[in-house]
Amino acid sequence: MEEKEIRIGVFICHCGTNIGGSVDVPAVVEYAKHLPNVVHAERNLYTCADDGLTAIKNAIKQHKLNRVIVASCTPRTHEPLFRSTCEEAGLNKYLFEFVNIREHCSWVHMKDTEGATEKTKELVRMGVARATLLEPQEEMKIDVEQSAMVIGGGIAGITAAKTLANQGFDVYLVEKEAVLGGMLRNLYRLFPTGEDSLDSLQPSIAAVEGHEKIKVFSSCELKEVKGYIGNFDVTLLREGKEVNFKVGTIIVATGAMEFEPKGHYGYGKYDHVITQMQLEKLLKDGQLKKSDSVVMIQCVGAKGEEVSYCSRICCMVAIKNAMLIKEINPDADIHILHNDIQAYGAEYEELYNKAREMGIRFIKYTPESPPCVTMDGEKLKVEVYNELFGEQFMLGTDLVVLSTPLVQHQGGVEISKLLRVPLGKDKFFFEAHVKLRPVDFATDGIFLCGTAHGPAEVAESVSQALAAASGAGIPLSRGFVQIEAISVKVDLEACIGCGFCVEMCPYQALDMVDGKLEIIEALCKGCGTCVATCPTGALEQRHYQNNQIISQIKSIFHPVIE
Amino acid sequence: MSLENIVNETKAYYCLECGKCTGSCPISRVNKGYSPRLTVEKALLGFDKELLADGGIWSCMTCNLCKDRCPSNVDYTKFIRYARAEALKTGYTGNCTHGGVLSSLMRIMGNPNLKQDRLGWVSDNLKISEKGDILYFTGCLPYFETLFKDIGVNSLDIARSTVKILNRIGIKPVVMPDERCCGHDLFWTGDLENFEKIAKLNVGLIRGTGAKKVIFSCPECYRTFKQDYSEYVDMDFELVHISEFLAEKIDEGKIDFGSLEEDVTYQDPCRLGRHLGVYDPPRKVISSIQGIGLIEMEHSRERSICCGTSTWTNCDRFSEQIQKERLKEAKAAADTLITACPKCQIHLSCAMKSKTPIDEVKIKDFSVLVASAMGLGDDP
Amino acid sequence: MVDDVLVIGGGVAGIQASIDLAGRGLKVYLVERFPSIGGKMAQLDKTFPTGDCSICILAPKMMECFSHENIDVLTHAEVKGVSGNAGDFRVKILKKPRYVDEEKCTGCGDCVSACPYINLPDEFDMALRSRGNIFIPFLQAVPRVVMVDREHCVKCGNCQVICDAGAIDLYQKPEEIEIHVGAIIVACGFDSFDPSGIKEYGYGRYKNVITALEYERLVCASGPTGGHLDRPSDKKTPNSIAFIQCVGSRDVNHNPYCSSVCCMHATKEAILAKEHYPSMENYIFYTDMRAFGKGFQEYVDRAKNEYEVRYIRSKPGEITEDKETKNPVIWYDDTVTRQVKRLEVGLVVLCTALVPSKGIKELADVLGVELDKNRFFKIADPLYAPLDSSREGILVCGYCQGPKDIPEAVTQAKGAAARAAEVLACLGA
Amino acid sequence: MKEFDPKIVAFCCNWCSYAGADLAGVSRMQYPPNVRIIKVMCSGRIDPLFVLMSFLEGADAVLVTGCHIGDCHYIDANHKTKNRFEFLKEMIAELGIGEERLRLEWISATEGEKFADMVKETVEKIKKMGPSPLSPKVMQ
Amino acid sequence: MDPKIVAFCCNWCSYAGADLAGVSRMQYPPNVRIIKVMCSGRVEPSFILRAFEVGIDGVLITGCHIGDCHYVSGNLRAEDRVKMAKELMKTLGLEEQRLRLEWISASEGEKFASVIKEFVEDLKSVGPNPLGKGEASCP
Repeated sequence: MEEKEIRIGVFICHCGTNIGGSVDVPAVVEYAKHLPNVVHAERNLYTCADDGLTAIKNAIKQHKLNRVIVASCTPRTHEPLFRSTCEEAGLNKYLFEFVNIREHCSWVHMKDTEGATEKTKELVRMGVARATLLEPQEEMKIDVEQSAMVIGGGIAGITAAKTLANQGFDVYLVEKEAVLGGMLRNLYRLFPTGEDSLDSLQPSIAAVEGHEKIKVFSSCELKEVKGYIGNFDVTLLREGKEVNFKVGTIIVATGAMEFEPKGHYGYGKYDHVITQMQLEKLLKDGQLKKSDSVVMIQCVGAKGEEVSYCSRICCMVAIKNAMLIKEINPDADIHILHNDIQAYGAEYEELYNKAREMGIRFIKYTPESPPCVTMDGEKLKVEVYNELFGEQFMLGTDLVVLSTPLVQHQGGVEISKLLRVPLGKDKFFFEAHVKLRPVDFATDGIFLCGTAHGPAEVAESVSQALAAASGAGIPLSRGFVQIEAISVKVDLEACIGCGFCVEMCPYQALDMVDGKLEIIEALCKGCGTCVATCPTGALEQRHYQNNQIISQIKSIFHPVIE
Repeated sequence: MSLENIVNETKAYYCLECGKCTGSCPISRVNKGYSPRLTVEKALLGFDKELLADGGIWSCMTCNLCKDRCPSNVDYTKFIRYARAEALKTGYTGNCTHGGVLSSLMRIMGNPNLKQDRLGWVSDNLKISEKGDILYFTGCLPYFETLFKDIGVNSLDIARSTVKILNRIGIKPVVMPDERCCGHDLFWTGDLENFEKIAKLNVGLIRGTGAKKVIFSCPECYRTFKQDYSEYVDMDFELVHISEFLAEKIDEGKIDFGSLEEDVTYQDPCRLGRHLGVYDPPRKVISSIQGIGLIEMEHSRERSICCGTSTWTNCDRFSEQIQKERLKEAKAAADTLITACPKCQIHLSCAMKSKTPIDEVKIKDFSVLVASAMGLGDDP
Repeated sequence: MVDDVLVIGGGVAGIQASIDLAGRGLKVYLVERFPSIGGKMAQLDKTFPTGDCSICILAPKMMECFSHENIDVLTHAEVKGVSGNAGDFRVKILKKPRYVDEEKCTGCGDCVSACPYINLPDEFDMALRSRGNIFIPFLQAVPRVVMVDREHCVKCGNCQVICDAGAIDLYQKPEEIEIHVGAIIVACGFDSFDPSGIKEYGYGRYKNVITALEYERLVCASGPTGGHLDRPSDKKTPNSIAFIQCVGSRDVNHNPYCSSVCCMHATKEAILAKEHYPSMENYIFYTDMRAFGKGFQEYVDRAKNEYEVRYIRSKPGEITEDKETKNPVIWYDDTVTRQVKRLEVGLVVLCTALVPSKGIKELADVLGVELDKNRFFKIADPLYAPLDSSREGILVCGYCQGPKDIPEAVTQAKGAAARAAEVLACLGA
Repeated sequence: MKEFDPKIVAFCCNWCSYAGADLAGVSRMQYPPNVRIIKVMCSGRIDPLFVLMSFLEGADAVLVTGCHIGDCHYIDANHKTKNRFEFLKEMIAELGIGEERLRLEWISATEGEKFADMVKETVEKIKKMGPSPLSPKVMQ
Repeated sequence: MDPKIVAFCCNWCSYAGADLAGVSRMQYPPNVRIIKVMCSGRVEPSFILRAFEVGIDGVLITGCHIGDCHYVSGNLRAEDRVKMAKELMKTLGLEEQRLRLEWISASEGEKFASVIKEFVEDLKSVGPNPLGKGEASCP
């Protein structure tokens, strides 16, 4: 529709006395009438009230307006309301301009009515200048492939796949190993309930393997992932053969592995120094022989030694295993050497109390003078300075168990490169926002859960898996993804391929493909940082175009010539 | 009972080593060498011998401050009591003050052949009876009178005032001629053998009088009867402290406490307050005296501080510091300090007499105050 | 079988669950007891470990939830009755009167300044500021609608005169609404434990002993003191602050569980104090320093090294007060040096336990679900169905399911949304 | 001649500083009416061209505002704003317009007072400095 | 009935008196066990009670005559203590005669012997210590 003539309608709001109290609204309406391209101007007591909205709709029809300006409160609360009003009247909602004359004018210049009125006039003038250059926009709708891929077949991946499939979506569950189950396969019992790890896992594995909506690809690797939200095309490598399919969303549940404490406390040097996972194996196979006296050492490699973080679950793993040993051998003498026990929440604090009740003794050591393990003839000897008691302790023991942190594994690093999603300083996957978007990646359409996000125990991994399934399920259930039309577009003639813009984008929406810029509109969040870097002006941001902003600047200083 | 059983019995294994006990303990605050936390940790970490030989376990005032505040509910007071009993068996004992005359007296009173003549203080204007429903248990007041007259404490005034008050409301209480010490200090220093003898003796004597309700003026006797006798002997009579008894009377409107123009402050005895939770009755009685001003000290009710020593053991310069501090706090509140326990009165008065100057605080017993307010005067 | 979902509780968890469900095209009813959504997170100044301004990251979500066409937000309302079962619940909701017409009120606030009786404690600002009989819940409230405290209002009519929108109706009646939903998500959050029962710490007796939530309001730029840390006794900025952990938490006599967030929010609050006032001395009294979440340990290390926060491993025995200066004095056994010490500070902040919100028992009875001994919702299968309550079709998330921080609450909210969708899909199929 | 009334252009980002300006309004904080706010989605969107154009058109001062580092809705866009601002300041100084006329301020949604104070300070300072050398009042 | 007596003799006068009785071969019944203390003032009420507690029938405290005390006022203190001890014994129901205080100078060997004889007779008439012999276990 070729725009012959620009017909702007201006609606100035009294907002009761909030604006009318310190701004001469009628004078502003009079002034607006004479601004270029303004064919209609009126004022209303409450533009956001029903009568205000109907006034706008009637004016659009009556005066065949193709631009609407409302001058009232803040767009942050009322812009969606006025945009939908314009749409209802058949006007493209991007041909609407909001001018804030309450929070930014009448309320902050209450005593200076003359100054406030002048400012209001100028603000309306800026609005008219911008409105003149507004262009209709269509919000891009991207169809979404009605299927999802879950990478990783541990408890997190299984739960996410099951939940999505139960909601009727096809799920491709990709697992590197030959069997599903991940880390829980080689654990013995789980805290806090004490259920047997593998038994409790079977029903979920069976549900996933039997589910007609889930295709399980075990012992295979991810080769390549291209595309964007709604349209990821994935290539797998299975026994040398390539498998290819398209999915709408992706969930990363690649898990983590136990840190190998080589060189710590005699691990590798003395054979009775083992890790918690090795202890679980011994317990599982019932081969725990000599265990009259056991010493467990916490935070081996964590909290600043090899990794800087606390691995959250090793205290509870240690306590659970210590209690299992006590069950087998009630007079076992067990000491846990710790640097603050992380028994957070309700169940874990209760378990920690129960452990002390069973006679398991806890000794706090200082990181500055950690325990040291030596071989004294046949028996292991652990020397530790009890910080709270203020004395050096000598513990002869049959077994030393080291609690080590969970760390990212090589598979996870590769997946992060393939999906071009970032890893944090702690090498675990880096979520979009640590507080309010914990299971989303910054890149839309890719979600995260389980120990790939960071150390977590079973219930927490399950909750994260459900959350990731929720995130992944939304675009699938809607069938399309609607992007606010404020993304960037490029004029390929003007683009010199310098690539400055690509570094600017934290969402990988820009890609330099053989010298020419390619924009994945679905990923562009509309911040406009790249536009500001483009030396040649090839890049432009819809609805916040350079000329629109410059026209606002100009109109501040001198009225736009007729 | 071995150290391990003591740990299990008192749930000391729940200790989180958080230090709140030592942070609250009035002794630890002045005596760097004593820490309830380290004492428990010794037991947990197997230092049995060192623990039993440690003189510190006898310094504990068993005032329950730490027990009430322990987030893991470790019953430290019971822990100390059991540890003392165990230490006693291995030949260790606390440093008995006054040459141990008090503990000798108690043990003597545990001897069934004893025939005491302890009613010398009952002058003819005091009406008491041999048999009856209500019995007034005087505990060790006659002996305290003899021992502590010279520091200006007349413990028997407490007994006289109590009887006068009871007489005023029409009660002729039974006062037993051969009543024995309640055995509190034996119990708390671990001499359970003598304690059992005394408990049985006393209950037998009381049953003999047919009493239905026993009134105590001493909180230590009251707690010992109420919580510790039941382990050894069952009792079929009610137990009540004089302050509770009088408070009930106020509700029944049967008593008028007269008037007294004076500002006083009240020392909550550990046994009456923290051990038994009796905080309000004494305050209710005192404040119902017209014209009186009851001003609370900084540390009062659940937070009140002990009078410095318990079971007559390990009274040392640390106890004196605590007592001095307590008297200073009392002085800041009012000129007269009301105590509801004969031992508090003795210990605090003794601290008042010490050489280093300390501002004058009049120390008066609860019953004596009430009696004088009621105009019963203190004529013998 | 009906697809709508009821979400109870308008905190960050309830908001996130509603957004996720509405995003799927499901109709959501969000019921919130307080006159505005936002919950406890709206009362925070900053959040750990990133130090984001809490309302900056919450307000967009509140707006997105409130203005979403699939979400009906019912504020100042409570669930009174639930019948039927999964897939077919009939829920009675009591919309308590605001005495203000939500449609007409624009939240301008003229009536608030017109009300002559400014003497009631402002709940949102933890009674550190007083409000009138007609008030806006808080500056960034969503919906931005005032409310009349009918109990204290003397009907002087000043507000009605000033309000041109004619929104105030002092005779507004409570409204009973019945809705028909397929699943229910409970996210009723927590309350802060009242530490006045712990007499030895003197909360309520000493002016300069405050709780952590009160501290958050004091340092918040839109709080009662505009972000200036004025201590209650003399409105001056203290030169030292002591944060005390586990007040009422890990305490068999009060709440046996660990509230999981206090070590971290104390560290954040100490860092905040140091940022605003570089000469401030900060002490944190702890028993076990629990920094187990993502980036938490590094945050604590920074607090120690960069912001010179001093961590003392001890739970204080008692707090007294210096009569003249009104400075709280902390008596504690420093378990590492094994010495009993005395520390005088300008301000004490008690990091109290966080307990299930008032009325959770009644809500549980109405919903027909069980609570565990700590009065959190009882979870039948804690490991593999952590968000399912003891009754089918009713999901729980956030703090009312157990102690957790904001990211875990948001995660569980999204998880509950997925579970609700799954339950509805399975019932529908 | 009317007393010199400086004209100030302010760029605010949609998520934090614009909300801060709103909060100043909601809390009725008074400040002089010399500022004109232009809303952009993110402080990263502010092209150096806009700042120079403002001075060219006659602005006596330009305020660039955005979210605090780490608060940015678009993760790290405000880092780029900071870099651009550094070299812009040098250019304004070299051009002789006066470094003081250009100011960068991070403002969160709760810092209404900070926004109002910033405007008041800038207006005072510019009144003392006088109009910008490029301003049309001076040019005629 | 053979009463058992404990006598506290002060090192300077009464002990010397007892010695003199021995040197002069004065005979007196063998019921007494002498404990030497430096001064009669050293004797605490607890010593007296402890003696009765373990079943001693009579306690004799001897010291220098008033004014002769090698430590000026030790014997005066002893007088007060005995008075207090007697009061306690009265309340306990123990006969007062079981406790005697005598001033015996170094030259009064004869007086020492006669006091002992007299005391044994008295105790025979009073009867044995009602608390019995050594039943009370004491640490």
